[in-house]
Amino acid sequence: MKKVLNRVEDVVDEALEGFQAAFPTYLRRVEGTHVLTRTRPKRTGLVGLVSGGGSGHEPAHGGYVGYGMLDAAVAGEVFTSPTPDQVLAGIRAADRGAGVLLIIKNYTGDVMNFEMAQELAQSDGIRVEAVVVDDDVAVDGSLYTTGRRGIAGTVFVHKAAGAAAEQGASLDEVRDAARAAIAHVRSMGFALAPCTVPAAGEPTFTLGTTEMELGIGIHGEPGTERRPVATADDLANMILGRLSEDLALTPGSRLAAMVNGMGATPLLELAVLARRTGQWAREAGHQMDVMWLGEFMTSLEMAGASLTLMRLDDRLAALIGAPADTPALRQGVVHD
Amino acid sequence: MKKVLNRVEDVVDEALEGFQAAFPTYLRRVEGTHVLTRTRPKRTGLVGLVSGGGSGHEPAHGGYVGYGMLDAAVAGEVFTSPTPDQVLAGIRAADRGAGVLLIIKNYTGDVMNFEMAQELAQSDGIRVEAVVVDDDVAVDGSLYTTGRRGIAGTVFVHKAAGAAAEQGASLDEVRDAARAAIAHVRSMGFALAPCTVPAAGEPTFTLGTTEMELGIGIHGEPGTERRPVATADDLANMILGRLSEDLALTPGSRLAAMVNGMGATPLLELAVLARRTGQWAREAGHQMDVMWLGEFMTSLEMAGASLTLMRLDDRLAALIGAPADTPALRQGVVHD
Amino acid sequence: MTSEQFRRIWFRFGELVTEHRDELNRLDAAIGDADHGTNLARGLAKVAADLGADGSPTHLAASCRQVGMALLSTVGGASGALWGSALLRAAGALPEAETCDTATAVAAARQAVDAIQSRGHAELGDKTMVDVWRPALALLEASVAEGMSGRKAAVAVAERAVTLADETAPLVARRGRASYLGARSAGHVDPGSVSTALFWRAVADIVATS
Amino acid sequence: MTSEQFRRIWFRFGELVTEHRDELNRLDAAIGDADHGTNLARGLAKVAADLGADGSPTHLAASCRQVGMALLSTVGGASGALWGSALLRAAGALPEAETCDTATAVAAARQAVDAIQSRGHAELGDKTMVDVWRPALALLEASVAEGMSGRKAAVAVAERAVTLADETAPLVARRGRASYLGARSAGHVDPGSVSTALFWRAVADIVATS
Ligand SMILES: Nc1ncnc2c1ncn2[C@@H]1O[C@H](COP(=O)(O)OP(=O)(O)O)[C@@H](O)[C@H]1O
Ligand SMILES: Nc1ncnc2c1ncn2[C@@H]1O[C@H](COP(=O)(O)OP(=O)(O)O)[C@@H](O)[C@H]1O
Ligand SMILES: [Mg+2]
Ligand SMILES: [Mg+2]
Ligand SMILES: [Mg+2]
Ligand SMILES: [Mg+2]
Repeated sequence: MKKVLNRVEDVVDEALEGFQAAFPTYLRRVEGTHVLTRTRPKRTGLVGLVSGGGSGHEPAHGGYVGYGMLDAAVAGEVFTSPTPDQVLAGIRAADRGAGVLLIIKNYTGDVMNFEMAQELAQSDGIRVEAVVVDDDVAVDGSLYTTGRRGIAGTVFVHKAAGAAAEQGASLDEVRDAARAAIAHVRSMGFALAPCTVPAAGEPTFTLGTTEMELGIGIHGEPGTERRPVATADDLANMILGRLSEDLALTPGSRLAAMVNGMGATPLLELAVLARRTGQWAREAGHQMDVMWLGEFMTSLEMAGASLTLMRLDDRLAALIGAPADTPALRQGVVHD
Repeated sequence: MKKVLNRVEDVVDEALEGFQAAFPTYLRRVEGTHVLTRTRPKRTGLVGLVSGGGSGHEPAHGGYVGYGMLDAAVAGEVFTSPTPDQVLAGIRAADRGAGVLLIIKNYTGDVMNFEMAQELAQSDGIRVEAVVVDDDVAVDGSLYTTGRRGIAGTVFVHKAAGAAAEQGASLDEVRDAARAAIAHVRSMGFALAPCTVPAAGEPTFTLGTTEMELGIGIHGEPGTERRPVATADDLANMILGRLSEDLALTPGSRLAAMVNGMGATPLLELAVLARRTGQWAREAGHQMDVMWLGEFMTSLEMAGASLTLMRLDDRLAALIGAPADTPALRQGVVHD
Repeated sequence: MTSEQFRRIWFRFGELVTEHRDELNRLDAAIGDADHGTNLARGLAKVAADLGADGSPTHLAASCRQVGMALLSTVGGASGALWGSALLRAAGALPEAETCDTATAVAAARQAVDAIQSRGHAELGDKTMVDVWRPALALLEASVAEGMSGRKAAVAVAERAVTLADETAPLVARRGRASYLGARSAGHVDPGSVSTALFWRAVADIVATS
Repeated sequence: MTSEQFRRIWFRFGELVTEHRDELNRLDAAIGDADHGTNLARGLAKVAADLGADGSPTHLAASCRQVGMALLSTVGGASGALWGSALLRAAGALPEAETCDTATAVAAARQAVDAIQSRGHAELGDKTMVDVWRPALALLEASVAEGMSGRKAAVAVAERAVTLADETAPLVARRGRASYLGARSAGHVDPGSVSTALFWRAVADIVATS
């Protein structure tokens, strides 16, 4: 394993310091914790948003702390859910008196640790609601009772709920905006090469030179299926077909799309997927409001990508399009 | 070679379409060319900026087309300079009547092809100036008469010159701003793993499990030296020392820094370099105005990073800090 | 059970997990994310440090709560929440005293297993640590009810736990990360079950020799 | 030289580069960016398509200009600018006619080499294609001056060019991408020199058989 590290045990701690060093106007680390919170907290009376999970998904989640998105991000060890005390510190940092929404990705560890923190915070008198994102269509929710995983679509949920909170919505309203986003977002990914968790030192799986893993999560896990490699267009067609079916899209749907790199796949190649995604939407008669192209929810240096579609109504379209100012996502007018 | 592609020959063309599909409000492709230009051109009478080079460096250069940075980006084949006719198309697209500045990275192919385009445009009656960025301290300019390479520091030059142009500076003033930026910017990179040029199908070099290449360029070339791998802090110390020496920094210098991933190195690890960069500046008594952390000038899926330092005076600080609104770099107030 | 035994069980469990860390990671790599050994080893190092610290509580309930908090705040992942919940709940069944009788210790174990199931919603056969905990507890309760000594019962449970862990191999996971693999999860032993068996071995090692 | 010969030289050069594409890429991989064969092959395919197209010019100067433009707009990189400059300049020395004498052809070659040096600023010994072009031109001029036939001279130059290319191996590059490697560039043959030798082989192949 060759990585840009000092001691393996220190990587998360040092990376958090690094984010703070690079984005001091956005991020501040809550002392003694793995929590990044806004340097300039939102005003009192607005709902706070907390997300997080294992590290290794950067820019998630610290990269989304800022205006229009999160108020605090809680980082666990690489690919390991943060602990309840850490999440509790995040909740405390995010609370501006109007309650806090937890945006949890559907992994057993995340769900349990965030729920425990929720219980602790509630017994402290903080109102806390939670939503669980499960956008990954590769996992069949009806067969496996853990349900679908939360993957890249989570960032659309941050965006939608964050915009609602910034606009002054109540905790219940923000939670409902997040639920609406979750109900309309679907994703699926593939890997051409695995990643190496620093503490493990070895790739999480091995693939032959003509194989790929389809239906991967974001923790270096193998996918739901191993297949021969396919062209970019075939991959996009297949995944977009699955997403479209699961969303029961009818021609004329209004969409937001995300082409998300898993870590090592060059933007040049991701753009080839973006091309087909745009074409596919046109051919299917859909209206593509926005397309996000880049690395939003990664799996260390895994090679591969995920595609996300969100079906928009007027409300979701406005939330996804609202201004945001965070290290990893900035949109809105910056000049006249 | 496993890549997200259709036909290898089509990757650049399809990626350009993909960028256009993802960023329609920013980018428009000049029909029949490999030129991306602004969807909403800047107003008449402002100086146009053109940059470009081989593909494979994404988000460079199309990602920097937009307010406060470039007016046109010209893409060659992967790691291959664009041809003079393509650069000429970029110059024509960028010209708003006040002349055009070419920002060229110092590679023989880029320099010659851009110069030929400059000659062609001048004979068309367009005023064209050119600057050549040579920020890479790994290559000793005095020994090898081609001089230093242009690498990630080029993006700071785009930023500085782009801000000057947006503010209404004349062609000579914009060129001088670019020259000032070039005079004060230095970079150096390292690789832990090579990349694979799609058309070649094989890695550009091979490295043992405990080796790294120091002093790499951005075209998958091996570096100037092969060394045993080092810790993130040792790497940062060594590179920052080289940059500092070359810039003849004295304590109290005002700096902009860039921690740039080459493609496959996770942001988690880049942040560890950012941490040390911030510490190093503090220890040396410097003032770090801004730190850019992310992927700005990549080399396909190479693993590794480069560090860039720019010594700021008031003018450069203002130009680097000015608003920008491009697919890959957005800064400035997006909300109140 | 004495408070001293309780602490030594945790030191011993820490040793065993450290010894088997790579193996646990490998098992987790096959159907999860390769961190189960690392997670537990990190947590148990904290447990050992806390239990060994000057002024650390000597009463059973407080000691058990301390272990639960340490696990909860350092293990992370699914197993951290589960082990943390288990120990915090078990603490409620233990006395604020230096020792308790076998029946009380067994009751605490039942609380632990109940907590794991109410936190994680896993049932028998879901290919999780519950597949060891639940039958191990049943054997423990039956053995003690039959009048077996705590010492002998612990050894019997530890032996049975190893088999139970092995028997998770053919199952298709329905809870935890492994469930995402669907049918591909069959053919691999569940890492959390193996570490649970290590816990019972630690109990047996300490109880049998003291 | 006839216009027909000129065209056939480029078809032949295209064949040779396609045959040696991988080898040229491999040479470029060692001290550059592994694309020299791909670049030239792409450009020469365009040249062949242009020269073979209906209504393509038949006079030497126009034909040479067409080749130059095709190379300039499709090869890219250092070699594209150099070959393009060379052909465009050479076109100026050729007549708007179907044939020219040997002296004119040699004068055009001199223009080509001058253009390569004024565009690229490389001198002899910098480990670039100039290390083949310049001595090859000198040999051509000397041979023709001594009264050797164009045909024989071309064959001699083609043979010498292979040796010249090989002799770039020990040099330390001072121009082009390879220069960034400094001393590490020594021990590898310069790819642009090898493709230049292929060009002279194409010339010899065509001139000698027609
Ligand atoms: N819902 C659950 N109920 C009980 N045990 C579970 C549950 N989910 C996971 N586990 C156990 O946790 C183990 C994995 O732990 P670990 O690898 O530390 O956490 P993570 O899966 O978050 O990486 C599994 O092997 C399984 O035994
Ligand atoms: N300044 C120069 N003058 C002459 N020839 C040069 C110069 N720079 C590079 N070359 C030639 O170009 C060749 C490389 O061409 P190619 O690989 O196609 O372009 P690039 O280096 O841009 O990838 C080198 O092998 C060398 O012979
Ligand atoms: Mg985990
Ligand atoms: Mg090249
Ligand atoms: Mg695990
Ligand atoms: Mg080359």
